[in-house]
Amino acid sequence: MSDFGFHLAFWSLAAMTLGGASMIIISRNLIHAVIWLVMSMLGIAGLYLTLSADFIAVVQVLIYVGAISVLMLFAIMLTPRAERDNSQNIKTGGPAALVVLLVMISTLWVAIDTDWGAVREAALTDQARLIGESLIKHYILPFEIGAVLLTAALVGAIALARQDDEDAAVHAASLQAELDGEGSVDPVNVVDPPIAAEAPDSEAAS
Amino acid sequence: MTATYDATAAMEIVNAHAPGAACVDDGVLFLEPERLVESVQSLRDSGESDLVFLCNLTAVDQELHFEVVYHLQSLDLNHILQIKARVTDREDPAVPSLTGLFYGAHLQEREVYDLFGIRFEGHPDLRRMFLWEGFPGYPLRKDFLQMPGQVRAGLPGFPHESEENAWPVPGSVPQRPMHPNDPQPEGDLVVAEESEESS
Amino acid sequence: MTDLAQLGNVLGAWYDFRDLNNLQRLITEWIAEWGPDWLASIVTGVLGALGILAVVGPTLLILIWVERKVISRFQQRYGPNRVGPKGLLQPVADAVKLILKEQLAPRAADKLIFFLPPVLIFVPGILIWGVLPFGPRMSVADLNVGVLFLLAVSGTAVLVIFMAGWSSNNKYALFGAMRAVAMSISYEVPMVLALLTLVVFSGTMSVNGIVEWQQQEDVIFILLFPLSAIAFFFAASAELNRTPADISEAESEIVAGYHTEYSGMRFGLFYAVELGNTLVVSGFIATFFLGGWWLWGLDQWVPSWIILLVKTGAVYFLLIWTRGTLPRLRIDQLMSFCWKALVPATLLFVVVAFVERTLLISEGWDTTVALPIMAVFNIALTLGAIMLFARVARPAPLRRPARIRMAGSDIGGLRAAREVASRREEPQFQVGGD
Amino acid sequence: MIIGLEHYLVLGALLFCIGFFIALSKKNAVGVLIGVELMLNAVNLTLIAFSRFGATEVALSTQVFVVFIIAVAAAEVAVGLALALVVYRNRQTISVDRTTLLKG
Amino acid sequence: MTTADDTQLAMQGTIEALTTGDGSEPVVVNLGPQHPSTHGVFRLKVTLDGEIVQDAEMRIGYLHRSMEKLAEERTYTQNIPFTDRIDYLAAMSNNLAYCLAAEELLGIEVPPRAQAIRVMFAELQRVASHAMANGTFINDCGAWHTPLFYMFRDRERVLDMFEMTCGARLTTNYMRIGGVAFDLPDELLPTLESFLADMPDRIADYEALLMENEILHARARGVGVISPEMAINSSLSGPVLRATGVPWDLRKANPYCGYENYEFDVPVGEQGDCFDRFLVRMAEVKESLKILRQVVDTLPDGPWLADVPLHARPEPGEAYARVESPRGELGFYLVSDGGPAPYRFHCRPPSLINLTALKEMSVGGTLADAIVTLGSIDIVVGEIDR
Repeated sequence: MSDFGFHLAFWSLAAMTLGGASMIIISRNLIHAVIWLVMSMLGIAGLYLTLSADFIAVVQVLIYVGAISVLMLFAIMLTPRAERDNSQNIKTGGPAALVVLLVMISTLWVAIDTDWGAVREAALTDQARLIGESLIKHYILPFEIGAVLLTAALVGAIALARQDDEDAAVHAASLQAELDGEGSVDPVNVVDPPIAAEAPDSEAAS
Repeated sequence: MTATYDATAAMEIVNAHAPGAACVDDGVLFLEPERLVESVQSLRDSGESDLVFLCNLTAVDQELHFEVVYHLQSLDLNHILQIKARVTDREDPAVPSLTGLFYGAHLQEREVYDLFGIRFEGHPDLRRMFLWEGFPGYPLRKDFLQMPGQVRAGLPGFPHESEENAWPVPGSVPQRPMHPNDPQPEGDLVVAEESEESS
Repeated sequence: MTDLAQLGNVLGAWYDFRDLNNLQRLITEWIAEWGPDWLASIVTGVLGALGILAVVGPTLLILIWVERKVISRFQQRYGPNRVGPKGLLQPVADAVKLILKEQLAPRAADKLIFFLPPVLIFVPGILIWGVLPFGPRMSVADLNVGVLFLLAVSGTAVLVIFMAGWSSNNKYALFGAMRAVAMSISYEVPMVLALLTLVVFSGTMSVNGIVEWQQQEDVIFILLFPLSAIAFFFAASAELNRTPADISEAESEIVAGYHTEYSGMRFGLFYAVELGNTLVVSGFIATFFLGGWWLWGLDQWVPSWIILLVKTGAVYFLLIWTRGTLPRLRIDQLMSFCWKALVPATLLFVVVAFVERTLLISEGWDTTVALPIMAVFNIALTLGAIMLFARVARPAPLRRPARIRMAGSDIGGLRAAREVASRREEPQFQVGGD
Repeated sequence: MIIGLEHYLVLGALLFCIGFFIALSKKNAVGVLIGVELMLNAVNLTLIAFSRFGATEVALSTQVFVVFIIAVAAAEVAVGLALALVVYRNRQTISVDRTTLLKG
Repeated sequence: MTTADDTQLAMQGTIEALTTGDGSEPVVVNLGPQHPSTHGVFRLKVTLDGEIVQDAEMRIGYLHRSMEKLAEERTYTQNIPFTDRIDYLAAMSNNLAYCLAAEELLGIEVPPRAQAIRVMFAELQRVASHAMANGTFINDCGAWHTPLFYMFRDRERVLDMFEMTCGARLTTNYMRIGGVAFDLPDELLPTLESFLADMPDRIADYEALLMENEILHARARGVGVISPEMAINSSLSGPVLRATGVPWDLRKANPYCGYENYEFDVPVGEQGDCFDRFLVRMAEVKESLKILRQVVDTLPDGPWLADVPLHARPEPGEAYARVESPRGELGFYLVSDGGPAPYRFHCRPPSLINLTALKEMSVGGTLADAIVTLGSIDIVVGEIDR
């Protein structure tokens, strides 16, 4: 671990990760924040490689950079532009910084002071096979529970995000109001939507 | 062969529904603009004339009045009828719109409004179609691009042609009240000398 | 020992061009003698990268010419033949023209995110090459998670496309970006499942391992899993935004999709990377399903990377062929095809692969006998699945045939229309429908 | 100076604190989710560091544990963003400080 | 000539309209006037909710040359070149319609050879125009110009024949009041014979290649549907009307130039969607070839132009003559006041009137469907704006 190449890799990746994370705090635009998040994720994937956990590194890139960041960008696109400033919450900023400082000092002190009894054997090789086997053999129960959890999350997310009928009516009414030019429709007292909401019915019915 | 539907027969149908709304003037059916909609509706709905296809809708500026011309066609009986509606008021010509009866009239009426300035009451979206909103005047009117001295541009006559059938015969053009957006002629207007130079 | 191999031994390994790896080993040994050890590892990395760029660079230029010539042949015209002999310098002329063109940027564009994509889009394009094995030991990085690496890197390309589309502040670009992201995410699922059948069967996730398994069993995967091959081909062409799934840059609908606002060399980069991705994806299709650098023993004679390039060329021609002739599908049709057809089909084949794998391993069937039977069964299953899909999943308007009748004597309006419609005899022209 | 376990732990701790601060101080719901993601990644990093430097029999289980964390994190982001969408659709805003309906 | 607010909209970031205000707002996208698939300078302001079209509003007038005003100051013969430029993809049909109207005004009898030649070139123009229409339609569906180039191959042969007879490929200016400008060159008939010999197997190719294409079915069937009653009420004409099932063709209903003595048929569709229009156009090309075969066989000889004074002056009156142009019913309404120039020159543009129902056809579908519907209606912007 001591040759020059490894040092170069570790320090550059550490800088990339911490730099990306701190830029998230500073950047004004939320989309910039997500892109800095992606950069720090890639940094962390590199750090996994330096720890020779290459299966985890590739999974990290595949899931975090490939899916979760795009999911966040979609969420940002679906919410209005007015909300996109990445502004801090000034009045809770102060105490938050205090708490974070406290946590940081305690964790750093623990990290540096205790004797972890670190031992340096050769790293695992061919993690993919070992992890796969242990998932099936040793950790079969958590594996199944994880599967159930993922399906539940999937169904929950769809059920939440889907527009059911009266929402669609409100949406259709506000669209019609937009086209006719008067102000936006007050979502509460929409008795019978001017446009019969037949378009989304197909979805609701299926 | 597409027969031309007999104007008098059409007049009877219209008069049956809207007495006095139609008259035939040398073989052409003229309809009163005020009751235009129900007379055309009677022509469209009566089984005997069955004029369901609005072929063509345009206007002609007859200098003293506007004429809105409709060509209605029956596809099953294969005959065509030409209808004219005369609008005398040049300042604010208006004719009831047929978009209620024929959906095809939408664009054609907008075109006539754009190029002639004839308002179609009841048209849902009467805007200029080709020209932009701020365009001064209506191009297809005869007095648009009017030469000073009320002489219409174009072809007074041909060099090798004899003098007597020069056209239009000077002074024959009826004098019309000056339109507000006509270019105002400088100095006093003498029609007489104008014609000597040009012939 | 064939005489060619003897020649290699006589003249020393580095003459033997069948396996370029010898060359690289020779160089690193020479450096290891006098230099520090870290220098050797860096030099091998650099050599690998240079090798890749040496392969990608010229082939890109040639590919631009090949694609334009082949498509022009489809369209009854000559294609570029003005610049250089038979138009060969046309790509160079294009590149020079693009470099000289002014680099425009829309006024309200998000500057930082607008300038990054043309550079960042190259990263996944070149990274993917690292895992492609050109020969038994000739791949830049023989990761044992190669297949997963391929999917992860092609996943990041989606992010760059979104950045390009969103930042150019143009509605067409935004449409293109949203469509590209929605489509690539949903087509990653069938891609993963198609590769899962291969990984399950060959037992290893390293790309070279899959090729070696095919060599060892003397069978190519397209015979064993034809539906996975078709699914992977279609998912890859959707990932690359190529017809029939090029809706993210559908010029007839949204002008040029996510790279509408890019001009000059920036557009050139997008275009080059698109071609580079197509080449590397056809390379992977050749490696996974057609046996990569191995061809029933021929690779003893012919250098392995030539075999791979020939197979890649064949798959690339197939991609050009679909691009030249097929019309484009709508975004909702693409999505429903992916989720209602490709995903169930590939899931079915993952189950089939598991069952056959257990038969081979735990039951201990003899592979030379078992594999042909399984191949026949899989091919029959594929044809059955395709027939079932063609029969079941036709949208309503497509069930009835489109019919044209001749009006004959009754010309007229609605009454004549009813007469023509009510006629008994067979319509003059009928197409489509089941 | 050999890169040891402590380096990774310090890095993980710093990353965790940055994520924690972001989660606490951002007004936008998506910003909070970004903070949470960073915290989870920091935890993953420390776990993998232990797997590399810890005893061998613990190495495999920590990596499996990290795989589970990544899966759960993905599910959590999906549900979190769906929640943000529903809040936005009913309250027309997703800034965290204005959605204070639970207050008495 | 866009209005102040249009330029302002174009200048100000178009993304603004996307996200101001609350709720997911409709996106207003401008298709045109500079757009690869609007067949010329035609602008469609489409209001979208996601990909679904909420409202499609046409903004036309970019090619408005006010021909009807110009024609009032030129003699009847000088107006003929104007008619080529109204519908530059079917110049022969335009010339024919205008000459028929002028002849009706002047009461001129056209010699039989001229009538046969007029029918020949009108049908040749229909083959060329339908080749262009079908090619661009499939191109709008996304096929990378390949079918377009196949169909252009046939169109080239027709345009070469035009060039042979009247020197121009597109703006032919070939017909005169009372007949045609020149007689047929002697190398035209052999070329026409070989053209008629080759076309059947070319059309067999198209039917084999295009008709069975599953993706074309998926993209065009059930898209842009219109009912026969609605079609008649919004005065659609030509292939768009016949695709809904209404068998109305002016060549049969009101035969002009001797169409009654040629035996041909009128193809009629069933659903009235984009694919039916494509099929009707394909079948019409076969019918036109049948007519051309008969015209070549029965071509009478004799004078090809009645003697009409150069500046003929019809006595005051009006005439409305109509022709079945490739796009629909093309009519010319001429009013004369005795002068050498028409007092009123009005052209009934089939493309513009066929667009009346565009909003009904495209609302509810996706943006891609709106483009395909526009392509299937086969518009020519010169004819829309005149």
